[in-house]
Amino acid sequence: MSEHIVSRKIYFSVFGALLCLTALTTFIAFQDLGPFNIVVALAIALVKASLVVLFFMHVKYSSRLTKLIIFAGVFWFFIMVSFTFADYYTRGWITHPHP
Amino acid sequence: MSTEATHKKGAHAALAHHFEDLEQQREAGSLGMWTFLVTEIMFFGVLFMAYSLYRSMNPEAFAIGSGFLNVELGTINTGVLICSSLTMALAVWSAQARKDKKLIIIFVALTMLLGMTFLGIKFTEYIHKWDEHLIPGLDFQYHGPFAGKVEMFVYFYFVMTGIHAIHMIIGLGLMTWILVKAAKGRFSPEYHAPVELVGLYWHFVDVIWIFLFPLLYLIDRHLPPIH
Amino acid sequence: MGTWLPFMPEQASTVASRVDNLYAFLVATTIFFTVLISSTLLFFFVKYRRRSEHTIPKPIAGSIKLELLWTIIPFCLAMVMFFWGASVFFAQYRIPENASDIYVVGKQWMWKFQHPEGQREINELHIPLGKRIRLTMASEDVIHSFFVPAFRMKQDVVPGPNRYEQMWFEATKPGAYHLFCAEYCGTNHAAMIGTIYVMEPKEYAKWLNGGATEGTLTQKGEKLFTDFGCITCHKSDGSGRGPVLEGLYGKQQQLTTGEKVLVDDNYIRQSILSPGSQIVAGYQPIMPSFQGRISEEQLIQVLAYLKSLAPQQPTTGGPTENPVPIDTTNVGKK
Amino acid sequence: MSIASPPTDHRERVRTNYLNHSYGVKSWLLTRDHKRIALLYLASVSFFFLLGGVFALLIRLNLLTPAGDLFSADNYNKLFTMHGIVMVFFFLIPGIPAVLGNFLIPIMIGAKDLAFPRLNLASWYIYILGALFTLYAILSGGVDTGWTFYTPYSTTFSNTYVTAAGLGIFITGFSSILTGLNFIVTIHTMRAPGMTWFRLPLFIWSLYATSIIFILGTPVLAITVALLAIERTFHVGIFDPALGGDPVLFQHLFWFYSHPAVYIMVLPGMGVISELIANMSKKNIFGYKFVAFSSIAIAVFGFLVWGHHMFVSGQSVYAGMIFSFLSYAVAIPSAVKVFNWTATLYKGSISWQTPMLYAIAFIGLFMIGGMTGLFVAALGVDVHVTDTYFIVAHFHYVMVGVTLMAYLGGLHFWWPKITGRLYPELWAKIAALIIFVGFNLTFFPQFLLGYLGMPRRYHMYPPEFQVLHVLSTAGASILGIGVLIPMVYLIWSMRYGKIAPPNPWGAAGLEWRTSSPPPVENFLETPHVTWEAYEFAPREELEIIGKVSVDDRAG
Ligand code: HEA
Ligand code: HEA
Ligand code: HEC
Ligand code: CUA
Ligand SMILES: [Cu+2]
Repeated sequence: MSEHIVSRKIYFSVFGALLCLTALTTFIAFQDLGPFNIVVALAIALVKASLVVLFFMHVKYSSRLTKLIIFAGVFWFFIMVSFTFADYYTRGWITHPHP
Repeated sequence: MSTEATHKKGAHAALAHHFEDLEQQREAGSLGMWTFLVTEIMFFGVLFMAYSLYRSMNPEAFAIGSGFLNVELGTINTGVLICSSLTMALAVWSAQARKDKKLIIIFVALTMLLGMTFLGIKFTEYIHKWDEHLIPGLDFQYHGPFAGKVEMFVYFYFVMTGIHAIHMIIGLGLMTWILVKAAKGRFSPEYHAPVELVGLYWHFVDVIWIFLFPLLYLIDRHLPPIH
Repeated sequence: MGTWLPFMPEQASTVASRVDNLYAFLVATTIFFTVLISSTLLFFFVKYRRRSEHTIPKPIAGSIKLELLWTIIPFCLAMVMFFWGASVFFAQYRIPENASDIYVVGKQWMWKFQHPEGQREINELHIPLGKRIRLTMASEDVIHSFFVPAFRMKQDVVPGPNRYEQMWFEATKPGAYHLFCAEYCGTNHAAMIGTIYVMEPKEYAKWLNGGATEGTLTQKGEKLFTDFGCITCHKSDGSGRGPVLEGLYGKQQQLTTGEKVLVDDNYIRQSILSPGSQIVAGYQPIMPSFQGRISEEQLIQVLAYLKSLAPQQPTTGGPTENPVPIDTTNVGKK
Repeated sequence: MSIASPPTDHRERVRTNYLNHSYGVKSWLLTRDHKRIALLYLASVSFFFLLGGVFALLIRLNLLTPAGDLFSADNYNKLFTMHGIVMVFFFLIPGIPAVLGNFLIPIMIGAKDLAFPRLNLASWYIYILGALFTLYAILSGGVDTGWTFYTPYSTTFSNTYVTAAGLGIFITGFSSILTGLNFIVTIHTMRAPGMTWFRLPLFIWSLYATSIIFILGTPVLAITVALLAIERTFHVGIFDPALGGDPVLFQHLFWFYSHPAVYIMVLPGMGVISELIANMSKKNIFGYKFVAFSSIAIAVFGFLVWGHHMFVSGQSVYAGMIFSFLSYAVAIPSAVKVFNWTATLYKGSISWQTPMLYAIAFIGLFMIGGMTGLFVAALGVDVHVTDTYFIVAHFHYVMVGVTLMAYLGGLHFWWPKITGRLYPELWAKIAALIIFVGFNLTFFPQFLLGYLGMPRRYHMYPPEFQVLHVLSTAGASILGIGVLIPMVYLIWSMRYGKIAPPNPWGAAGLEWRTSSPPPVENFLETPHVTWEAYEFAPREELEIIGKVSVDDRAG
């Protein structure tokens, strides 16, 4: 299992994409998309983060184990968020069901 | 410890006594770093969760709070950090692919420079908050609507960016160590695991910022400022 | 209904026997499995004791059938426990209609009660037998927990500007019962105890009339409404700077943010303690916060008064026709 | 079986083992040998057990009388808080993993050391640093929040050393994290040739599962107590309602870690018991894969149930239902283990020596402790018993009755390997019996107390509860004597005990195929594993790796 060397071309294209996306997210923040502002902002952040993780951190070329570990981290974060939110968003339900 | 005997003569100097070979050692290192990064996800995860919870309860207050932050500086800093990620990636690349230690040194130094720029800008922002009396808990002078929850937003701002900044400082420390080792010519295409691991750490810090930036700086920017 | 197992507290509420039945089922299951496993263990322990140092027993790999058996049977039993437990839980927590209100304030380290008729008590609570009682509870400082073992009921009382906790019970047996604070709350946590007196309705009525009071809760609340100057802004003819509060309770209120929220106890509490957090559409955020100026008990009196202004509620205190919504917090409303 | 060619001077080499190959304080405090670090942990963990035990005895003494005459309310509150903190964070959580795990993982998988020996030593120092903070908090006046640190009492109302104790826990958290990380990496990358996943002893599986919890849970606790400390210091934050926060959020975060933490406490114990049951009856574990995967299942599902500590906290009743349901789900893998252990004994050759006694006690007590977990997972019953002595009894059954038993059993079982000496069997049996009796007398009455309505954390109580409290205190004194006996004879045996052979039990497992105590490098040469886990063989075939014949023992 020898390591994979990522070419400089890939690094520079990822770098370019990251800068563009940063500009894009700032630009979009000043447009009114109603409730979608936050969705778009998070989506862009997610794309940027994935680019960094996949290429700069070489995960695209890493073992299944590495991918599993990252997945576990993210998944556990979602467990924490979803169960906690499940409490907060159902608190009033027992007597007046949610509209 | 008289343990070196267990390795065949001619083993790489960087090979620790309890590993069979460099490959095993590298694998252990990278697995360890990834596992550590998972703990970091959970560590920051708590802050992200609490932030989302309170933001979903107090959208207006958080929007007002976000209005106090300086988007220009935030955007510039995002750019700076991305640049530093690139130079870090290139530092790893030069360790992997080039025998030339100068290249590693140059890229690591560049990364450190960019990291310090980031911290400098961050520090300026903190100073501004100080001048504007927006330090939660100590000196918070905002009395408009939702004052309490606006203070909470600024609290989140300081805690999240503060812990992020501490991580950057640790990263800079690690890079200094890499720099010294590189100068001594310790790295080569066969052995460069430390560069790689510090790289992983640095990129991770970048990823955290990628989320912090829109969450903190870019709330409801399209609305006219309330204050 | 007596207690039919040893080491059980008095059963003095409608849910008590339901809790005890489930408990008895759990005890039985536990005894069954513990005896099963322990006796098997001991039997093997003796029967297959080591007779010689040199015997190597034949290895047995395992058996999928057995594994399935002892996964599925416990799982089914566990599901019985879950559904049974949940159904009891809902009986405990779903507040029935036609419940009489009693207001509770917990503070370090005492329980304060207010009856709608105006009686106030500390660490003692008198209630009528056979009537559903709804407690509306607030804490002045830290988390406390209202625990009456004989009723098998417990509810934490969490402090907060938008937090009333509610619980209910119906006593089935006259007597005096322990009231405990069950959530650790500081130095005298163990002294934050009291007694619940369950009385025959007639005696209860006598007790109610016995003590001298300075008027019912509603009357006290009305007085406070003037004293605190609420009346200057909230005029019943609509000429004040604040919204008219008559008929407010139980209605959906439109906020500046566009969302609609139900006006319930928590909403009113929040409107008074931190008015800035929810602004009624069409009004300015000028109402001052009364946090620190109004005590929890006074707040309850004002709340009772405002509730009494709602047309569909003839008087507070007496059995209400409409279920009163509870909402532990205002999140969740979008 | 692999028979390796003998190294020429093996007798000489085996005589130096990890204990005697270097001397002096420095050789211990700067060691990177996992075995020595395990002993450092053993010493520090035992100290905290005694400290916590002293607090426990004082608690019990105070509760002899309804008026709680011995201590003031404040002091009593500090006692149970410090008892809880010390026992949980400084004894039970590091207990089995950092002592037995540290010692055994590399040996059991045939490695020379953990993957990161320096990190391992650092973990111990971090643990000590955290402990010092906590000791500082204790000595300068104590903490009185309960080990659960509920807000807003802890952030705003308590006048005690909450911040120092919190920092102590924050710091110790990193020790757990690093230990877990080290274990995970070691188990993944350092296994000897031929040591496949399904040839691993079950102790390794359980520690792997434990490490998963260390990794994913501990950071949450760390940042949560850090936020608590910030809130306490600067009066700004997210937990105190007076500052706009929600106290229930703290409970979510605390239990997100602390429920999985109870599995940190029990999983290693289950691993130990799997070893004891198999080796003391010379039978392979019935349903190896089920026992192995049930550990992982417990670790994973254990993260989904934290809200069962909050059924009456003002949490939504629907969330309560989900958490109750999942609590039942996580009980199933535990049940699977119990049945498999029992089946393992069938047609075994069961030794009646002390480790086996502890193993049997473990299973019996785990039945009661675990099943009462099902009582409190039942929503309707928990409403009544939560925050009463029923809970206190439940968790002492699982933490003391189960984990402490496993720890003691494991310590006895591996004592010959660790020290090279045998413990005195008769004394050990007597002590085990006293502990068992004392334990049940202490904690069984507490179930009854709890259902009768006796709330926990009460410094005084209504007189009708006195009889049961007195029984419990009587039990605690017996238990106290019981746990002192092993301390005495184990220490005694280090010097005067009989010299232990490499494999006194005729056990399978790599750790028994090296000398007692093992050499610094654990094995004279890297083992090549060709046998399955728990493949028992006549003594003659279980040789020391790197040696020719068994009679040729070292020592
Ligand atoms: C080692 C520690 C440990 C362990 C292993 C457990 C195991 C379990 N615990 Fe316990 N628990 C604690 C330590 C532990 N607990 C502590 C410290 C507290 C209190 C903290 C505080 O408030 O201070 C607590 C509190 C606690 C509560 C909260 C009570 C309250 O405060 O109101 C609950 C509620 O659900 C609970 C449930 C369970 C369950 C379902 C299990 C299950 O994992 C048990 C599974 C085991 C079995 C079920 C036995 C084997 C079964 C069979 C052989 C077959 C029969 C099986 C069936 C029919 C299903 N525990
Ligand atoms: C690992 C965990 C662990 C262990 C091992 C123990 C062990 C014991 N615990 Fe503990 N206990 C907790 C964890 C633990 N406990 C927790 C988490 C709480 C909750 C705290 C809270 O509410 O916040 C608690 C609470 C708690 C209470 C409830 C207090 C209250 O709610 O008011 C009680 C009361 O009986 C108690 C008793 C005991 C007893 C008698 C032992 C015995 O098993 C102890 C036996 C050991 C000894 C007796 C030591 C022997 C030493 C000597 C005899 C002295 C020699 C001294 C020197 C040489 C210096 N414990
Ligand atoms: C300075 C004027 C002023 C005073 C004094 C005042 N209020 Fe208000 N109140 C307002 C205004 C304006 C609003 C509407 C904006 C808002 O929701 O904050 C309001 C809103 C409310 C609401 C929510 C009404 C709704 O329609 O949803 C309640 C309940 C309330 N006030 C109760 C009180 C009580 C009780 C007092 C006295 C203890 C009081 N107010 C004192 C001005 C005042
Ligand atoms: Cu109030 Cu405990
Ligand atoms: Cu739990």
